[in-house]
Amino acid sequence: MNKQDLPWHSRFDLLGVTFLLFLAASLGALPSIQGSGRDLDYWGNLSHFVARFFPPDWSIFERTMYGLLETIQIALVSTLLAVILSFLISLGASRNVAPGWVLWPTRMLLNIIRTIPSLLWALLAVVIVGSNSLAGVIALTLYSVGYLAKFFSETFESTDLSSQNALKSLRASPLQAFQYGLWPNARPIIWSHCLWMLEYNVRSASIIGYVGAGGIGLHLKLYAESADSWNKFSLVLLCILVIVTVLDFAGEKIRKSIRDKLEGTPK
Amino acid sequence: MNKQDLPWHSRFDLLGVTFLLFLAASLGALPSIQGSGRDLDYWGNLSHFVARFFPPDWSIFERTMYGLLETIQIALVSTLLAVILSFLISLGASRNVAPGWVLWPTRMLLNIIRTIPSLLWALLAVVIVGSNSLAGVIALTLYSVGYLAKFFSETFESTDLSSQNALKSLRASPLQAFQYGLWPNARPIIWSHCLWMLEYNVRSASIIGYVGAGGIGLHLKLYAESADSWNKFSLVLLCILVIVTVLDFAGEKIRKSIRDKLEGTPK
Amino acid sequence: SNQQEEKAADPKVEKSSELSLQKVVIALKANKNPEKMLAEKEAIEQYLSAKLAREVEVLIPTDSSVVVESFRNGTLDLGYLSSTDAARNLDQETASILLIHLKNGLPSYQSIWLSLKNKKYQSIDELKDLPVAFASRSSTSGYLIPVWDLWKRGLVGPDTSLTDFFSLTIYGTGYVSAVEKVLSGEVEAAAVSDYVLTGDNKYLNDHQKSRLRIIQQQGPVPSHTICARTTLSQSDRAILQEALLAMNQENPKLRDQVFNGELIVVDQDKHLQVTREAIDLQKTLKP
Amino acid sequence: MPPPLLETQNLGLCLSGRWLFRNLTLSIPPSSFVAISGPSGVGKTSLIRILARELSATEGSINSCLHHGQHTSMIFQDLQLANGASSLTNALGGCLARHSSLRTLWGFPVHEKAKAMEWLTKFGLENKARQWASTLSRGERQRLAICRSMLSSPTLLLADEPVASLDSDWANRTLDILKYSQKERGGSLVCSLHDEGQVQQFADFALRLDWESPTQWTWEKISRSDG
Amino acid sequence: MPPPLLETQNLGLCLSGRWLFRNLTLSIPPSSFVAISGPSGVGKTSLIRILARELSATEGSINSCLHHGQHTSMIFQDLQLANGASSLTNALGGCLARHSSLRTLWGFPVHEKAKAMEWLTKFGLENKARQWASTLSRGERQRLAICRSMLSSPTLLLADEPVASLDSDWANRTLDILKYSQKERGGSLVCSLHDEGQVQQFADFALRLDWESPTQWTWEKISRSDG
Ligand SMILES: Nc1ncnc2c1ncn2[C@@H]1O[C@H](COP(=O)(O)OP(=O)(O)OP(=O)(O)O)[C@@H](O)[C@H]1O
Ligand SMILES: Nc1ncnc2c1ncn2[C@@H]1O[C@H](COP(=O)(O)OP(=O)(O)OP(=O)(O)O)[C@@H](O)[C@H]1O
Ligand SMILES: [Mg+2]
Ligand SMILES: [Mg+2]
Repeated sequence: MNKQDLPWHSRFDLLGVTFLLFLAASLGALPSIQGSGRDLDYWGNLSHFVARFFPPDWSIFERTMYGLLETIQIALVSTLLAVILSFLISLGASRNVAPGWVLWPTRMLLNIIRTIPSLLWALLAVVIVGSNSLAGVIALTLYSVGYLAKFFSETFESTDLSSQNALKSLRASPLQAFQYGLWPNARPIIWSHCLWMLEYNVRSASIIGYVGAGGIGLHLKLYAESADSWNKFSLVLLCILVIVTVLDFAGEKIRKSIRDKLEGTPK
Repeated sequence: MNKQDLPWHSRFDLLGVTFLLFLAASLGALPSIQGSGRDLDYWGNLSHFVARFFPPDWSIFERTMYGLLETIQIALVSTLLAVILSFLISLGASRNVAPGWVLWPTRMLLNIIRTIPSLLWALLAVVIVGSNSLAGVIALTLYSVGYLAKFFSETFESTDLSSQNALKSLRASPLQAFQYGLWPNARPIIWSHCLWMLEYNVRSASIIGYVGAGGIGLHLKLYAESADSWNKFSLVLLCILVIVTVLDFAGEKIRKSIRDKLEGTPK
Repeated sequence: SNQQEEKAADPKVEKSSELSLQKVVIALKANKNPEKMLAEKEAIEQYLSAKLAREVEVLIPTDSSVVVESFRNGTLDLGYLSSTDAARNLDQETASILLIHLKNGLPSYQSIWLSLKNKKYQSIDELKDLPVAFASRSSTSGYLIPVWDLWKRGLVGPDTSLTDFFSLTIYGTGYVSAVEKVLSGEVEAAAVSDYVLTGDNKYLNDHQKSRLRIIQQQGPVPSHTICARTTLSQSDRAILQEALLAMNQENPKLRDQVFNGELIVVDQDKHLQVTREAIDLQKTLKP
Repeated sequence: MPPPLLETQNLGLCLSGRWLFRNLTLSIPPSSFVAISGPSGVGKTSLIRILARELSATEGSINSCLHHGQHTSMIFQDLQLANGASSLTNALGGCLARHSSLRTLWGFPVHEKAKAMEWLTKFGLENKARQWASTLSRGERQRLAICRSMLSSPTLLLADEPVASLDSDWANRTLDILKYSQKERGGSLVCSLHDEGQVQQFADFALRLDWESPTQWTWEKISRSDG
Repeated sequence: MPPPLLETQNLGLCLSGRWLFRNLTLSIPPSSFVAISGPSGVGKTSLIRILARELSATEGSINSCLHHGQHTSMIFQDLQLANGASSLTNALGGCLARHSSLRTLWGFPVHEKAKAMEWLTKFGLENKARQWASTLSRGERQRLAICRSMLSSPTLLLADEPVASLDSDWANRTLDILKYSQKERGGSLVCSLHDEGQVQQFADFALRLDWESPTQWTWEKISRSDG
């Protein structure tokens, strides 16, 4: 039996069809994307704009550090809360852990959480506790849960399930099968997602800015709005870049340590 | 040899230590999170606020649909571009595909992309091509790449690598080993991420709103600012929720079809 | 909110000469660069807490709906708001005007259209079918009043939208981004507040200013206001108003820095008349 | 004659249009060792998975005669261990059914650990208890999978080629342990084996599936001088 | 005497403080079948992985005497197939080294496909070519892994228990095919086997690792009436 013997459409499964649909829709949407139609000096505009970011203004370093510290504190607390909540919720949203009647309501809840924009979460938090760092934490936590729980549950559905199934067939409860069968396999991706969320929350400073909790987000907004502070803006970015890089590096190290342990590379 | 025989610290690997550090830092940050200190009627405030969202104002349905269409078009195009770019970049950022001298520069590039906030991407795009939907596409594309490429490369590093290694030992090039060894295993998660990005970009409409590219984001911002249009706001959210749910459902179906094919459940 | 009113009017605490609030929370507008903003924040906190013998906290929320909701739930006491934001709060009955500031002796300032110096437009009528920028959708002097002016001139109306008259209308993220679009040649003109060009170099540097000229002025734009939460008790309102008014004599420098001029008491409906008219008009325009 | 542990009626399985077996009617007597044999790909794994109700048959029915408290356990051909967990934890997976999720949330009862260590020792894995399952050799992993299933004390043990990757010493020893552990508690062992020597040496009954024709399976009672 | 394909000098491997083997000095002659045997967990896989340079030895050295154009291929005990790809695609993995990444980006050359189908047919998998590897039976997967390695036409084939999950018919047939394919092109086969019968029947040399003492390995030439 050769590949050519099969009808051409047999190569397309659900995935292929979705992909083609997506491609067709994107290409169909292209014509409606319009430029300004004016004759602009693209390169000149860009280089002028970018030039104003350099050199970074180190005079505000100390103040930036304070702002950043506050931001990191808020990010840490909200990420911790979000991770705990998401973990619980994602159990309810994973087909291979939760029964159907838990699954769909949980999924729908997550969809609703993700639909609500950050601004509205910020407002909601303000309505509940007023404009302060607690509101920032609440807003970021709720906002993060929508992402994180989705990622978690998708990870749980996509990793190697064989061991979980084996435990289920040994009559372990879904939770037990999850804990001792699936979790050991899903761990590296889950930790990646957690670190990413922490990073995201550090950068989500602007949401906290909305609710007036200060932090670096407010500085960023003020710098962006005043004409001549782009070099200050770039210093803040530089500091954030350091944090992002550290977290990226930590994620890499954790994944590597698990991989090494799995492969059992002798030292 | 029993578990008790081992020194207590042998239970902590890099992952455990990172987790404890994260926990300690989060708990340490807790005291600096402060509420308003006022005696508020939390529940009353919340329910009053939420009540103003209902019932949704259907009179603006048609206008919302137009805005949404524009938003979806921008999201589709930018997601397609982002997926293509991210895929290429993520190959360079995966330890098991790219050599070291490609790895770190690529990673650093991604960190920089992620550090730059959405607002700045939007500004940059506007500086280059002016305020229009093209700017929206550029901003969203660049912004998305930072996420998507990171997710992709982490997925490539965390899925089952055995088949890739086998092909490498059969002297396939890294790219070949990736295509025929790793990709078949990583596919479900990669598609999940793509659909998520599309969803995210539909919701990122508000970023595009900033740069004046229209779309539903602008409506949302106006409704939010006029304090008495929450019932219109909620209608827009309802429409977005439908899109989010459809995409969530599509992702679920795709994962399920791959899972079924893997498990070979007979029909 | 009724509860809070009762609490505020609790006879035990009500001694007309003393503030019933344990802590006063004030919101300022985020419109300057952070150095000045943070310095002002500290200065005003110190001044007022000495004056009122209460802890004072200054917030800088970046979204106007946060201010509305904070007034409503009672976590914000005073806010320095544009007339548009003030009108919004008044409509929602979350706050009312306590004081306004005078700019050059007037309770209003002007909105202007800016273009490059080498363009010879005499009035906004000449920009038909050309691209323009507004400061932002929520700006009073950079959007609301200019549109009101266009309507008075008969250029836009229920049948002619902004995009029918201009070839393109762009909304910036503030005065500066709108002006930058003029400087880069993307648009022909931008609507901003007059102090962007005539005031200090808070927004534009000298070089940028030297390339710009005013096409026309429109107004008046009612000046910014200090609003107080409606659920504050009458005596608290009076004490706060008194403390702020005292700045006129005791610390005019700080007053000018933070509130842009002399503080006076006005009739709030009269002050907001123009703004309200413009807001109402806004709703009748073709979108 | 004592009642059987499991009976099947006209069992048949069709995968992608091919019948693997049909009209399969068997009953598995207690305290017996049933060997399933046949060439690779004939459907041994599929049959065992049907008996374990992991897979549903295309036709026919299965009738379980297990009492309350008795149950079935399976040893998978693909082992299905959790690679990122230690051998001990993997083995302890077998005792999960005896404890609530809450009880096992923070670890296992000490007596279960001791029992697991006993099984590991029986299969020569006592020194590997703390090693991650992924670093064990294939044969060790196979023995670990057996430990896990044995820890659950099944009445009916369904083992899918449990000794395929073991050398003949370990294979004989393992089959011996499995056979006598099951006999001891009055349970049975259904085991697919591809080595005819092992079938002859250990099994009481042999079910032979046929590659050519799905209905040509045979059921044979094996008589041994020692039994 | 023709030069050997591979030589080792005093090879030793220590994993987690335990020496699996030491002072291992061998040379693998061309056109020969070397069997490695020993009890489960003794270190057969580890030795083969060292010979394939997948793992580095703790001490000693390996000296490859392969010419340009000659190379080594390995059949893994864990098979390491891509589950989400068809059997044919998996088998075709063996030909990747002969083509550039660009050439294989959109599919494989027709003649490679034909060759892969030939191998699949030899191992009885011709009807499974389009089936995903994950749905094959363990024995079929093992044969598929062999097809993949054979497609790369290795001079030195390192096979780690390639017939563990096969019934004796298939096992003999497989070892036969492997042995004669290798002999035909003047290559060698290093194969770990746990069945002494198979060692005696097919191997030219037997390396036996010892569980008790890492240095007590033995190298034996097997003489057969037929060879
Ligand atoms: N990374 C590691 N750390 C510690 N011990 C290891 C590691 N990798 C392998 N081992 C141990 O080394 C020993 C030899 O393993 P190997 O896979 O070579 O055995 P084998 O002879 O192939 O056994 P089998 O016949 O079961 O496949 C095993 O006992 C195994 O547990
Ligand atoms: N989902 C499926 N779709 C199509 N064919 C399948 C599916 N699952 C299994 N098969 C086929 O069914 C046959 C029987 O598989 P099974 O795993 O039961 O064989 P087995 O007797 O256990 O073989 P082995 O001795 O190799 O383990 C195989 O040929 C296999 O390819
Ligand atoms: Mg099988
Ligand atoms: Mg081995």
